Amino acid sequence: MNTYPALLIVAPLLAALFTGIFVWIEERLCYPIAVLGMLISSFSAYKILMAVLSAGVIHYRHAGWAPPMGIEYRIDTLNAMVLLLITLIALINLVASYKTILVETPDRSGSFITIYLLFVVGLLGVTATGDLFNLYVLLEITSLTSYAQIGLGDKDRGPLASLNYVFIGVIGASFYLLGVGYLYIKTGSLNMMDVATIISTMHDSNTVLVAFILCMIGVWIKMALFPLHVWLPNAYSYAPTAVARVVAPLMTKVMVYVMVRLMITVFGFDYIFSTLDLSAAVVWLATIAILAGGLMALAQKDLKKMLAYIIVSEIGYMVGGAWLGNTTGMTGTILHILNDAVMTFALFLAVGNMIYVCGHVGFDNLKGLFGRMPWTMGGFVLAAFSIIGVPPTCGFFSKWYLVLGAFEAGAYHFAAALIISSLICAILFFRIFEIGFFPEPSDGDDHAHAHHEPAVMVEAPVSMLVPLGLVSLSLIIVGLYSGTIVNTIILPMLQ
Amino acid sequence: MHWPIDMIVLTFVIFCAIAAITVRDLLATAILFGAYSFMMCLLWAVMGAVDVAFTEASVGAGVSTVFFVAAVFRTSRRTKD
Amino acid sequence: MEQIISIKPLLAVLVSLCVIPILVSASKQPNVREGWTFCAGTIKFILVLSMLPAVLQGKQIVFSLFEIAPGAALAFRVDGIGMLFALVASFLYIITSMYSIGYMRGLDEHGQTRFVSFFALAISATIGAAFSSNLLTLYVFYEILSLATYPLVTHHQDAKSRVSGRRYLSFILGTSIGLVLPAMLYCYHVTGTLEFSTAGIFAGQLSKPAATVLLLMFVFGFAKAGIMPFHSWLPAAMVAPTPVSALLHAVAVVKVGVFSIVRVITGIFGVELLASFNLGIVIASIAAVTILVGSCIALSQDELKRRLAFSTISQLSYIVFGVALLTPKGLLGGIVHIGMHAFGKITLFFCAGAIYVATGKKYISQMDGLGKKMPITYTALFIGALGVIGLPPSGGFFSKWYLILGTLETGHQILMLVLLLSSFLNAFYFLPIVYKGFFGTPPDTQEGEPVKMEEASFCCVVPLVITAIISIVLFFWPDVFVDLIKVGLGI
Amino acid sequence: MSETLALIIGKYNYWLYIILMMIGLYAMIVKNNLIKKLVGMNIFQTAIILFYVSIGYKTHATIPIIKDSGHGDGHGGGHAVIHAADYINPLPHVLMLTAIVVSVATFGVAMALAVRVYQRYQTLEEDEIRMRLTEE
Amino acid sequence: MRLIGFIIVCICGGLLLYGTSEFPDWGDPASPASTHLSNDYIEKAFDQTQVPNLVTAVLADYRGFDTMFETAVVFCAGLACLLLLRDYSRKKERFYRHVPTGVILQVKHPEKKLPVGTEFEYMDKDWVPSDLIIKNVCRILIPFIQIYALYVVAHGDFSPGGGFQGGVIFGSSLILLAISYNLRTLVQRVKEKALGILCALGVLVYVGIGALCMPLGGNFLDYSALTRIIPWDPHHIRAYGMLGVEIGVGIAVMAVMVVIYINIASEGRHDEGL
Repeated sequence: MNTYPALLIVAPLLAALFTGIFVWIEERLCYPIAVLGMLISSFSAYKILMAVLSAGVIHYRHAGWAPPMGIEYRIDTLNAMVLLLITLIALINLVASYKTILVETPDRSGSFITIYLLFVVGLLGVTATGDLFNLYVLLEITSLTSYAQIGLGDKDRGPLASLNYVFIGVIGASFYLLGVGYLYIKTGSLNMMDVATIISTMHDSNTVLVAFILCMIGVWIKMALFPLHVWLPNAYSYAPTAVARVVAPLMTKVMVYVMVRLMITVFGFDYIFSTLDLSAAVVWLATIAILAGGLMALAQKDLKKMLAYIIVSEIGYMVGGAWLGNTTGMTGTILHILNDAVMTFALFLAVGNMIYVCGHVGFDNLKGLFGRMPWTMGGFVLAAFSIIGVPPTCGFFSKWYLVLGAFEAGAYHFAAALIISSLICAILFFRIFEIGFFPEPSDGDDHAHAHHEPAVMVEAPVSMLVPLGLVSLSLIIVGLYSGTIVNTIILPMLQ
Repeated sequence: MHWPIDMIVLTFVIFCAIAAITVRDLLATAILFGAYSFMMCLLWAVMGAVDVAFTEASVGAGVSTVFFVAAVFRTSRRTKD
Repeated sequence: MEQIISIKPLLAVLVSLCVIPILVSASKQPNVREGWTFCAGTIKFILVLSMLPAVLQGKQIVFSLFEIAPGAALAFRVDGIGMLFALVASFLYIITSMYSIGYMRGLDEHGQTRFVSFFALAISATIGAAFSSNLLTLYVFYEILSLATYPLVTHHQDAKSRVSGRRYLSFILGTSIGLVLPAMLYCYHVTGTLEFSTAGIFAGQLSKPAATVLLLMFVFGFAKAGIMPFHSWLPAAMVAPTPVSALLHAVAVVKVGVFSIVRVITGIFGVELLASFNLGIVIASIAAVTILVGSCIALSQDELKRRLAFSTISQLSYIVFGVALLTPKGLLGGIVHIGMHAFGKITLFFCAGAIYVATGKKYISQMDGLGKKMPITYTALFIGALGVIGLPPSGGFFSKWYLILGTLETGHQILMLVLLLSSFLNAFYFLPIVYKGFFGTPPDTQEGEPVKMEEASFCCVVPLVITAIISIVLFFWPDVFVDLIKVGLGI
Repeated sequence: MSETLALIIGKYNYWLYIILMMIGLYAMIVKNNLIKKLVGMNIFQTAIILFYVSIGYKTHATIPIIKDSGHGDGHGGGHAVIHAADYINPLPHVLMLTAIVVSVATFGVAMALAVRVYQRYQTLEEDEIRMRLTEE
Repeated sequence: MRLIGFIIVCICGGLLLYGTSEFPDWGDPASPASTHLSNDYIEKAFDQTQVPNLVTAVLADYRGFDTMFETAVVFCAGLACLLLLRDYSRKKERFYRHVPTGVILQVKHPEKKLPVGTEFEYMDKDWVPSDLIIKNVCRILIPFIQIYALYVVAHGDFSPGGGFQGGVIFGSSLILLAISYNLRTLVQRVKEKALGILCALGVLVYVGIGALCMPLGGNFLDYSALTRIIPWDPHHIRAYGMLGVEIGVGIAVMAVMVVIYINIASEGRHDEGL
């Protein structure tokens, strides 16, 4: 049992290194090694979740040193859930994107897989770690690999989008590092639990306040909260399919996780909501983020860009929920980390299939897509419903908790923004559905159905459809079991 | 009391930094940036961080500058600001 | 109240859902596909029917699936009112399936597999809504129904259906997300439960202004009930093929809207609470306005289906009106009208469709003298019209009778006048169709020429005959419905 | 007066690092040339490193390498007792070694991206790139 | 833009300055940072690890997990440069010099090649006559630099330095080769394939040593578990472990630095550079 937390990280890391070597010797071996590594990692994540559920928090001491001196993995139900989420999404995406990797990076697919695995390692490490500085290092791995992967995307715009992402990403990470420095100068420690116990006695210190603000700004930049979001749409929409599919659902969500972790574990609710009283301002910011993200999405003419702005809006949900200052809102945020990851993943899987078949996903290229790619569109529709918040897909249930939390906190503007955002998403997606459902507008309306030929099906390959099907079905399953998830995973951790 | 030394070097560091971002030739920027890194390395050595200083000397003043020059060689020296 | 735990409600919901993959896989063999549709419909009806005796004995059948939050689970509970609705919907589904075979094949429509699949999904959602034990479950199925009917409404995939589909969704989805969802969440926030109970869930936790706002949000939010001003999706949705209009826009969809309002009034607020706040009269007035305005607009419509649509709008408000009276008789009349109106109106829609299939005519002004060509259809049309107007010998009379008794119980005589006036209007816009059909002269035929029978196909005619007959039967034996309602309301 | 001097001596290092960092940040925001932005980025990062190293500094202490460690005997037991006050805090140094490596790695990747951008647009000036993008 | 930038900078600076007001004085031995953990490290590290250079001890042992990822970051950077820049297409034109006469030939057809040997030699497009002094000085210097690099790696336990610095120095010696001669010389001496494998291999050495500890009964990177397979001198086992990972770091960093340089300097074509 006790090796699983290490195995979780080491398996994909070793897989990455072996693929890094085999790229030069026998490139065909790379893909199986990568899948194997991710399988082991997923299995470990599953084992960890089970262990945490039965036996409580797991501690793993790297290099065998006790926490404040060494680096410790401290895995509670929240980490365990996010870890399982990351490994599963990464694994499924690896399977689903095999063909797109071959198409989009033909002469360097092996190295691409290596860097993909390192990206996953970074995400896993960020999630599992209990050390503030270790988090920074892994954050940088994640960022660096995502810069590289995004730069590999669109030949014309990819590098520029990626370079802009580098600038903003570095500022974000540096702000976080500075925040850790400010904490360190006051506490002399880097372990989260240790720091938490020390700063619990210095709530009136302005250094801790500045540290908190710096950490939050850093994390917000990385997660693209509204005024700091400018890098995201370009970066996500010019990335290669395989990357967009995993970066979009995971990167921002993991950063939300980091925010939640800092808020819950390091600074503590008491400090944030009793001593500081910044809640109202941030919830307003989140409200604006939700609406602005939605409105900007309305202005887009490209499906990928539109989804990117929807992500900006969804981040507003999670930040707002976390800052409402009550358990219900925080529950909503954590549940939404899970749900949003799954539904964004499903959306991008579907979009990836469309790109694989149609080339690009400008709105004008989607006409009659329901006829041509019924299965892909089926998955897309389910995911879209989830984003809109149609029950019984999972998006509805996290929204449920978020709105309830808003009512509890008296933040009616936030609740209103959530509802309006649902409506905006409905408009956004039904616009797509309309384009996809109705063939070219014809002149003779009365006889329109006379010349409907059955559309020729040009579906994506099975290896891309099955993952999409699985993920979109899991949207409903996760939705139906959200009560169980809340009761067994989220609430025990918040108390 | 090394604070006077420290302060003098720091002042140099800041000068180099300002110069590096204001000079209108990227090659000069590269060299000034190397000087900046070297000053920084000195500063850290003064503060007793020998390992960090060593690293900065080899990386910041060494390899980074080489990368920088190589990149300038492959792009352009021209800059408007 | 005795409760039986049984999986039957879930099965009844799932049957037509499970059959969808089979339908899709059988898309190349229409007869197999239709066979499965019938099969699923029949099993569903039998399942619903098998629960009837227990419900009539005053028991409730419950089944709980997933607990989303404390007090808000996905759960089913079969009581009298839900049973009534489920019976009507599942029975008419079988009839409509038969009718749609005749209609869709008669017109050689495209995408029939898609059509039957979404039809099955829609009926699943309807039954689910009927059996919901709390507001959350009701809302879930309400939303599924909204979305499942979109491809049905826009079935023709032309510019006109695009516009109508847009209007349909923006009204239905906009109101349910924008009004019902916040209202529901607020209820949950205040009370911590959403379970329907006859005493209501607010135990004095609600002030009158808050109650008023919430109630209005619910009544307008369930836009499927077609309360003005959120009614205009219904005429727009008439671009759909007639079976859709018939089952969904006379029975399932609109009745789910009304049913939801009934549930909210009787199960969430509770009759006593609303009576003590005197809010019934507010809703009743809104419904009264819709009744009258709807009828007046119906008078001016020339397209038969649009006239039926406006008639539906006005008739739906009868139900809301009856329930809003908050008296036993009013409640009884209102709820029984769900069933009575369903049979009457579906007959009318079937007739409209049959006329369109047989002659291609959509406008009333073109239908002079058609009754001689299609005597069966026109006879059914007449019976259906009687049912909607509320004249004996049709079931509609029965519900109108109770409604009028209900208004007398409240002591607001003016409300009774509304009902009477509306009945006259109903008669005005229906009877001329029948009259002109039988006694008018077709514009393009010579006097004295022998008239040929031109009925629609067998599959089209049989269903409308059946529904017409049942409409009459219900006049003589309304006992099952009445008993169910009495059990459901605990009167 | 001496208090002010003490304050300045006590804090100037932190102030100067802030100045340095703001120079970097300013360059990143305002400069038009991508390479200049990169330089700003690097100045920004080194300023943070300076900050950490400053945290680690301790007066009257020497570099964190144990003198007189007696590795002649091979068991490490024969050395004098180590006083924490004699040595500078090694932890920030460790952290900053990592940070330097991260910054050079980022710098390398950013340079590679800059070369790619130049290949595509034949310029590194942001406004010119933007002009080309709108032309297309 | 300038104004906005200035305002943002002022706000950030103000925020940071506000935070400094409670800082302990610079160099204050009683500050929390110098007392809480650092005392533990200073007093125990040597006893526990037998490594006098505390920075190395903390770097490679207590926080060895960080350092592993630091190495992985370097590996990422190398791989990223390779992925982003490597260009496998051949260049259109090539230049050759006829050695005896000094005549320069331009070959425009990508397929046609001249035999390179004593008579012809490749030539860079931006050719400058290479200086004899520079070439010879570098030729003499490079081996010493490399020896020094190895010393820095190996002696990281006792003096400033370690795998990272040593690797960078070794890498820069190779870069010096490329600069003083030309890129092609470097590429011919050190094959791209070898560099690519070394990048990953270096990190693999690190991770491998860490992972090796797990089946031996320790936690990940817990070098004390290695006593099972390295029977001699259990007292110094942690120092050996650290040396092992430092060597891994050195290999990886060396290879990555060269890879980055080659790819940037030649725009990924590996033909001609600075």
